[in-house]
Amino acid sequence: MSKEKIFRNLAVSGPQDLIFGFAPKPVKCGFDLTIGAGTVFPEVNFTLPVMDVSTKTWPEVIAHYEEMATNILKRAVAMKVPGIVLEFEQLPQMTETPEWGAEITALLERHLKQNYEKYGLRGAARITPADIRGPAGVKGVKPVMRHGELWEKLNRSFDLCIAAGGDLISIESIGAKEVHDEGLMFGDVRAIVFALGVLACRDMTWLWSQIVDKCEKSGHSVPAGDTACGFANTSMVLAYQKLLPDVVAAVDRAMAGVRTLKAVECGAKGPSKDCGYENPIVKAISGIPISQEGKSATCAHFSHVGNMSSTMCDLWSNESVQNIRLLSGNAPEAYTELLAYDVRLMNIANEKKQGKIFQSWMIESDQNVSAIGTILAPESVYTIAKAIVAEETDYLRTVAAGKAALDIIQKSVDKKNLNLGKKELQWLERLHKEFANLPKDENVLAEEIFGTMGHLFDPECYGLKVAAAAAK
Amino acid sequence: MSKEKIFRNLAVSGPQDLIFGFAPKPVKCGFDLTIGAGTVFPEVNFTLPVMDVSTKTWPEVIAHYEEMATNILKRAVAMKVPGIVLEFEQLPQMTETPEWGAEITALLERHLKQNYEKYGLRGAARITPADIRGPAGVKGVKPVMRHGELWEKLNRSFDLCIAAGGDLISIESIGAKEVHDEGLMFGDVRAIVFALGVLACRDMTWLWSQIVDKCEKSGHSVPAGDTACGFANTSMVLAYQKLLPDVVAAVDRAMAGVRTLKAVECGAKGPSKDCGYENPIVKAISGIPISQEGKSATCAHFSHVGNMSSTMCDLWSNESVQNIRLLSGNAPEAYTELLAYDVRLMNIANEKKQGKIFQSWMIESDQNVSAIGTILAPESVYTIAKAIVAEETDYLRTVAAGKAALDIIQKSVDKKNLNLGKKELQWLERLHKEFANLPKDENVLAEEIFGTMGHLFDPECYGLKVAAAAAK
Amino acid sequence: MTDLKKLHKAIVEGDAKTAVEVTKAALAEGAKPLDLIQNFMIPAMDEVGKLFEEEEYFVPELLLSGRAMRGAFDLIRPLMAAQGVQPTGRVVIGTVQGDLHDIGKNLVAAMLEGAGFEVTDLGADVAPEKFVEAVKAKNANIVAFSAMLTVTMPKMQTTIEALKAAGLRNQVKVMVGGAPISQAYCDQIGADAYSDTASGAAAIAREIVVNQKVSAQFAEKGEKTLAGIAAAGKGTK
Amino acid sequence: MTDLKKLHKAIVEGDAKTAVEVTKAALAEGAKPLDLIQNFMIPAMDEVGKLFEEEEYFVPELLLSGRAMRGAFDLIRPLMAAQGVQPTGRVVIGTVQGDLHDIGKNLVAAMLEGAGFEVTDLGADVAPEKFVEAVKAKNANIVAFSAMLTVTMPKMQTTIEALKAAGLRNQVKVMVGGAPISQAYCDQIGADAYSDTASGAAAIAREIVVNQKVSAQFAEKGEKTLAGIAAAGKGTK
Ligand code: B12
Ligand code: B12
Repeated sequence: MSKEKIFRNLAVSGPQDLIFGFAPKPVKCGFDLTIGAGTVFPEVNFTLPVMDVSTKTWPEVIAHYEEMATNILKRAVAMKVPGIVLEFEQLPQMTETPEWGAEITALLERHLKQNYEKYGLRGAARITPADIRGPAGVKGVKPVMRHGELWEKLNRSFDLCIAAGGDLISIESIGAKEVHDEGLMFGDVRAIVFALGVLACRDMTWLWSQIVDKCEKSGHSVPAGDTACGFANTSMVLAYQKLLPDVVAAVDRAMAGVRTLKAVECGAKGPSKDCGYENPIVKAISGIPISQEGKSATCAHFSHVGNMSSTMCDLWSNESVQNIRLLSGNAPEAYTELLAYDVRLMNIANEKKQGKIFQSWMIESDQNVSAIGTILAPESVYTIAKAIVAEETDYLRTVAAGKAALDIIQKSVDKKNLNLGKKELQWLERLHKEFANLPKDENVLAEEIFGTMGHLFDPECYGLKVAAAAAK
Repeated sequence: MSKEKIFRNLAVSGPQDLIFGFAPKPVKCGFDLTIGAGTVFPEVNFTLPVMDVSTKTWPEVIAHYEEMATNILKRAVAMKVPGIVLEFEQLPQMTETPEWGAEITALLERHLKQNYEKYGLRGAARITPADIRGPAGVKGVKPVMRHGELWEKLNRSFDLCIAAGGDLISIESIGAKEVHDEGLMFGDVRAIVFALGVLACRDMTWLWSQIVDKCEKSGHSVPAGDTACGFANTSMVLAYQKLLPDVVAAVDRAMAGVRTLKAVECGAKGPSKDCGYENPIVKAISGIPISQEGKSATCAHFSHVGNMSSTMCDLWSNESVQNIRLLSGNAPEAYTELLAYDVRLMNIANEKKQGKIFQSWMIESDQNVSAIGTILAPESVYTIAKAIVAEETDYLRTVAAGKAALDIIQKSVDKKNLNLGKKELQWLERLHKEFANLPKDENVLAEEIFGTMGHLFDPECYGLKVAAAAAK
Repeated sequence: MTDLKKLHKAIVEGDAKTAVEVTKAALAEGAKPLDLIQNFMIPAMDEVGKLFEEEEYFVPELLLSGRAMRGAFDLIRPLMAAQGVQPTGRVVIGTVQGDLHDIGKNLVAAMLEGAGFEVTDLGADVAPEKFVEAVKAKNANIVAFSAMLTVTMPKMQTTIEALKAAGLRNQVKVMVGGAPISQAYCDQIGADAYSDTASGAAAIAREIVVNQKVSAQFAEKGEKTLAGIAAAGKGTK
Repeated sequence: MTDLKKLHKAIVEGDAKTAVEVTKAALAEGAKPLDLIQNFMIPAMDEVGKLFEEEEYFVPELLLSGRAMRGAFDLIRPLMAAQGVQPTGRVVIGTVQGDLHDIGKNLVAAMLEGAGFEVTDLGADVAPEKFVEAVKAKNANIVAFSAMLTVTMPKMQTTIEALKAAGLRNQVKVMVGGAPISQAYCDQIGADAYSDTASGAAAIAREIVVNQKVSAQFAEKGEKTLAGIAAAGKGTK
């Protein structure tokens, strides 16, 4: 188990050092691909159309991945991209049968190798097994996180994918989702903070020290990083559908930075995963390169940060699109060309030392449209990152991140930049109070939440001892 | 019949005046939408998925257009776009039954009206009947262009769509396609020049003076403009598939500028149609606003000018996408958000007086990747436009455009900016010779081509008298 | 006498404690259960529904009000059952097999409860047999599937076939939803209704029940269902 | 004696005039038609095909070579027919009803001709009945549909049904293509083969014929078809 490295100060000296294409600690991986050394690369994520996945349909599944890999890399070569990352987000069935996920990993590596040898195309594959632990969301069943058949399969999936040559290993881990979801649904801020600041950080540490260990032993695979998709994307998508307050989603996203940073504290090298909109905070603190997604990922979900999300990206992603036919060709191929043109503009701006000008437009595009946009601007990210490293424990760092985000939003509202509706302002008021009332000692909060939501989670699965709080 | 206005000089004083969002002669149309007055708007084109169009399926067709209009405008309001153009490219069946095309036109106008009244959303609908004349491509049948049942239907389609309140009227006219296609297939430069410079210009004049007349009489509909899709998109797509030389497609595109300009000479006001990559030449000469498409239209076709095509756009389009489901929602909705984010960046750059910086990156992105990219850069466009207005007749202007494009490509090759393969350089050589040998007198060429391709076209359909050349 | 307007206020403000207290007191004073439901509880939830529609209320406020109403209704349900009053309808809901996305499904379940339906939530990753079992056990008249993955959507069709095999297809109306689902897909797999929002789901469910499009056995007790009562209350029966 | 290498060179350079002259002279000097085809014309077209594959040749060069070969072959066809030599196969091709896009289809037709097929090109906007008529009249063994519009693609299926109704489905292999077409759509409508390029189309057509997957009536004359001859020439029969 690798020892945790806690970041006491930031990897950048100010927001001016946060720009797309450059990361303090570039990562070399795959076929001669160096991420974060001054060039933004496209990250193309491609998935299956509507079909069943079973032993019977497996040949058809493979045929789809062959076609997608062929079309995407043909397009990449035609577009003369400087390099490319293929993301294979395993669907649950492919992690439940680890051999399936590994077979597709090997297929992708073969295609990358061929194109590298034939055309000199630099590339790497990111393999993202599905976090099938729990199982999450099954009525009356407390998710089982650190043992059991599902964890064994996930564990084996990592091993087989690494053995199959997977260049970058990632996962959208869902430790503490059961508490966080409930917290979001009922607007229970204390439950949300506890889930992210205590439970999730513990699960990340337990999980990522093992992933890092496996990768280091392989001598090839790079432990790339995680994403708070199950937490802050849930709140972002809900906020986008006006089902949750934007300010709640913004604070959730800021706090998620602490949880996603844990992977790096355990030894992950980056690029942190595309749907982690909190990655800029991780980059500011740890210096690792990050993948981001925005306007060119509307095929997967909508958001109010389509341009802001490209301000500090080292990889630019389409999140995910099915292998379906458009008028030009298949969707993965069409999105490869779109991403290739997007990154060309960013790379040229950097070559002409005008990256900051481009960034300024991206910021102005989204900064005052939503609270999430406000807290993801480089300056806000830097402020939140500073507040985080000033604290000792995961819990206090999470609370600090939340408070920092609230102050940034409040300042922007006071300066009439961000104008929030009546409801949102009421929630902003309430969040200030809630964060002010949070206990200093996380054990107090643990007992409280165990009292109200003890039926949802098993503390032992997070290595947490909770004095059996008197049933409320 | 409105009199033709021939442009003797340019609407701009130099390439520096050619920038996205600004056109010398802005156009006011639809629901309080002014195009070309400093703001770029998205133009969303949406079409049917794989289905039959018949009286039996018509209710389903209408349901699709209802859903598309609702989703697109909902997204536009959510994204707070400054304004929007909906493009309805009629499918052949909808022009063959003119009432169908008009019914959908009225549907779109209703949706635009509702959203204008409820949310203040500025918008307009561009209606593009299909040029069903000919019919084109039927073996051994010379296309009938100026009379006959197909022309009657197209004519009636214009009338009904204008009566239904269509804001912007366009068409992808195909006059002379039968000769141009043959010319492309056999690399017959003389046939290509004749088709574009003589036949196509005559058809454009005949057709567009009638369209302009109808629009002026309506007091509402704006005659927007044409596109050389059937000519220069055919050669561009063929060149992209390496089936035709890039230099041929580039020269074809430059010459197409003269043919597409004819609509404006007849009174069209713009915005010229999205898939007319030659529109910048039309803008430089006539000053009208133009629609363009590129990287955000890879859903419809691929190209080497994904960024160059946005350098001078007043509308930014996705060309066309079917109403199929992606992971986020339907494709038209996903592309609306993508286009909205693209135009936000362009508009912010202009607001900060930095539009030219953004344009410089777009130019550098594609200028030296293909010959088409080279001739579509603002400087090249200006040079080609100047060469055109210096000539008197359509034919000589077409030849001049071709020669200007060849010189621009040659200079770029000599300066080692554009490096073309051996084959392409051979074709460049050949094109220089072919253009040098073109007769000054178009009638000489007319007789020659009538001799070799008289079996393909009927001169009378273009109002052309050709002395019955002795059968070769 | 207890001021029953406080019950309405407690539900709208999501104050479960007060809602339960006021209901207990009212019942003790002999208030008629039907009156409590018809004139206080249902109007309160309608107001909550409207506030949610107008984006005045977010999901937390909606669910807290739902919790307050359920708290009060639990005191009344035994009395209602005694008088033969049925819930608006009985729904079985779940995310289909292989799919763990449950946020959307949870919202739909909450909205259905708010509309007076008895909801049996099977959670996520639910095998076809478990849907069949629950529809039988609960004598449901609506079954709702949620899916978020292109590779689990086909399980909706598998589950419909399982219902057919068990002879239950005609007992239930099938509702489907989830980000990648569409009306076209709903029609393609032979489901009965689709909506892309939780409130849409509740509206369709209510329409199914009120228009007696549901199986006969609820028909004659139309006005005795919650929705029927609410409709009677508003004279829109 | 005429230097026959000039025939090979004329075809590769797309010089129809010389190709015709050299063939005429050779035949007059008693050259054997089979020899002209096997050792000069087919190798020439193979070289052209390779140049096209390697993007040395563009479509114009390809079609000019095709025209040169057809010019020479027209002199030989009557002699071949007399000896019972059949064309590699007989193809009927067209863009389906309602669709006027024909560039892609024209390329496929040209490539098939280059591969020794007898091609009947019905043009664009071709009604199902016209395909049926041509397949019958030409005794075709391959029918090829092109479509570029989502709203004309279904006509491919309508035309396949028309072939079935006319009892011709088993006489032909059905090939489909065009930008919006995919292998999945090909399988869905029960067509036999799909390709997204013109050269792919020719390769599939040749494979269909050479592997005798075509209807019996060509089977026994396998080696007598152009492709059979070419294959024999290369010892890959
Ligand atoms: C949050 C999220 C997660 C969370 C789930 C949290 C949770 N508790 O549900 C976590 C992190 C667990 C997750 C995991 C994965 N996910 Co996920 N996830 C999402 C995301 C971003 C949002 C989904 C969401 O919660 N939306 C908010 C709710 C409110 O909206 P909704 O679900 O659409 O529901 C509304 C309507 O649909 C409707 N509705 C919903 N259900 C029903 C039912 C009925 C009957 C009716 C009438 C209406 C209705 O009402 C709801 C309210 O408005 C989506 C993106 C997207 N486009 O949705 C990806 C997405 C669905 N996930 C995806 C993927 C690939 C995965 C993983 C495989 C990734 C991985 N390898 O780890 C795993 C698989 C997990 C599993 N075993 O199923 C892909 C699916 C791609 C595909 N091929 O289909 C998506 C589209 C994202 C992407 N990558 O593009 N995911
Ligand atoms: C050029 C073009 C035209 C030209 C056609 C010129 C011609 N002679 O064909 C003109 C201007 C006439 C035209 C008109 C229209 N078009 Co158009 N057009 C195109 C464009 C840009 C290129 C097509 C092309 O020539 N490609 C070059 C050739 C070489 O490629 P290809 O056709 O794909 O063929 C290759 C392969 O597919 C394969 N192949 C082709 N056929 C076959 C057959 C077999 C058996 C096999 C094995 C292989 C095979 O081999 C070929 C060589 O590699 C396409 C865009 C696109 N995505 O393709 C739009 C496109 C097809 N058109 C479109 C539209 C909407 C139209 C119009 C309705 C627009 C309008 N309102 O005017 C009209 C309708 C005309 C009609 N009645 O059919 C849409 C279709 C949208 C939809 N719903 O399906 C497209 C996709 C463009 C867009 N707007 O997005 N069009």
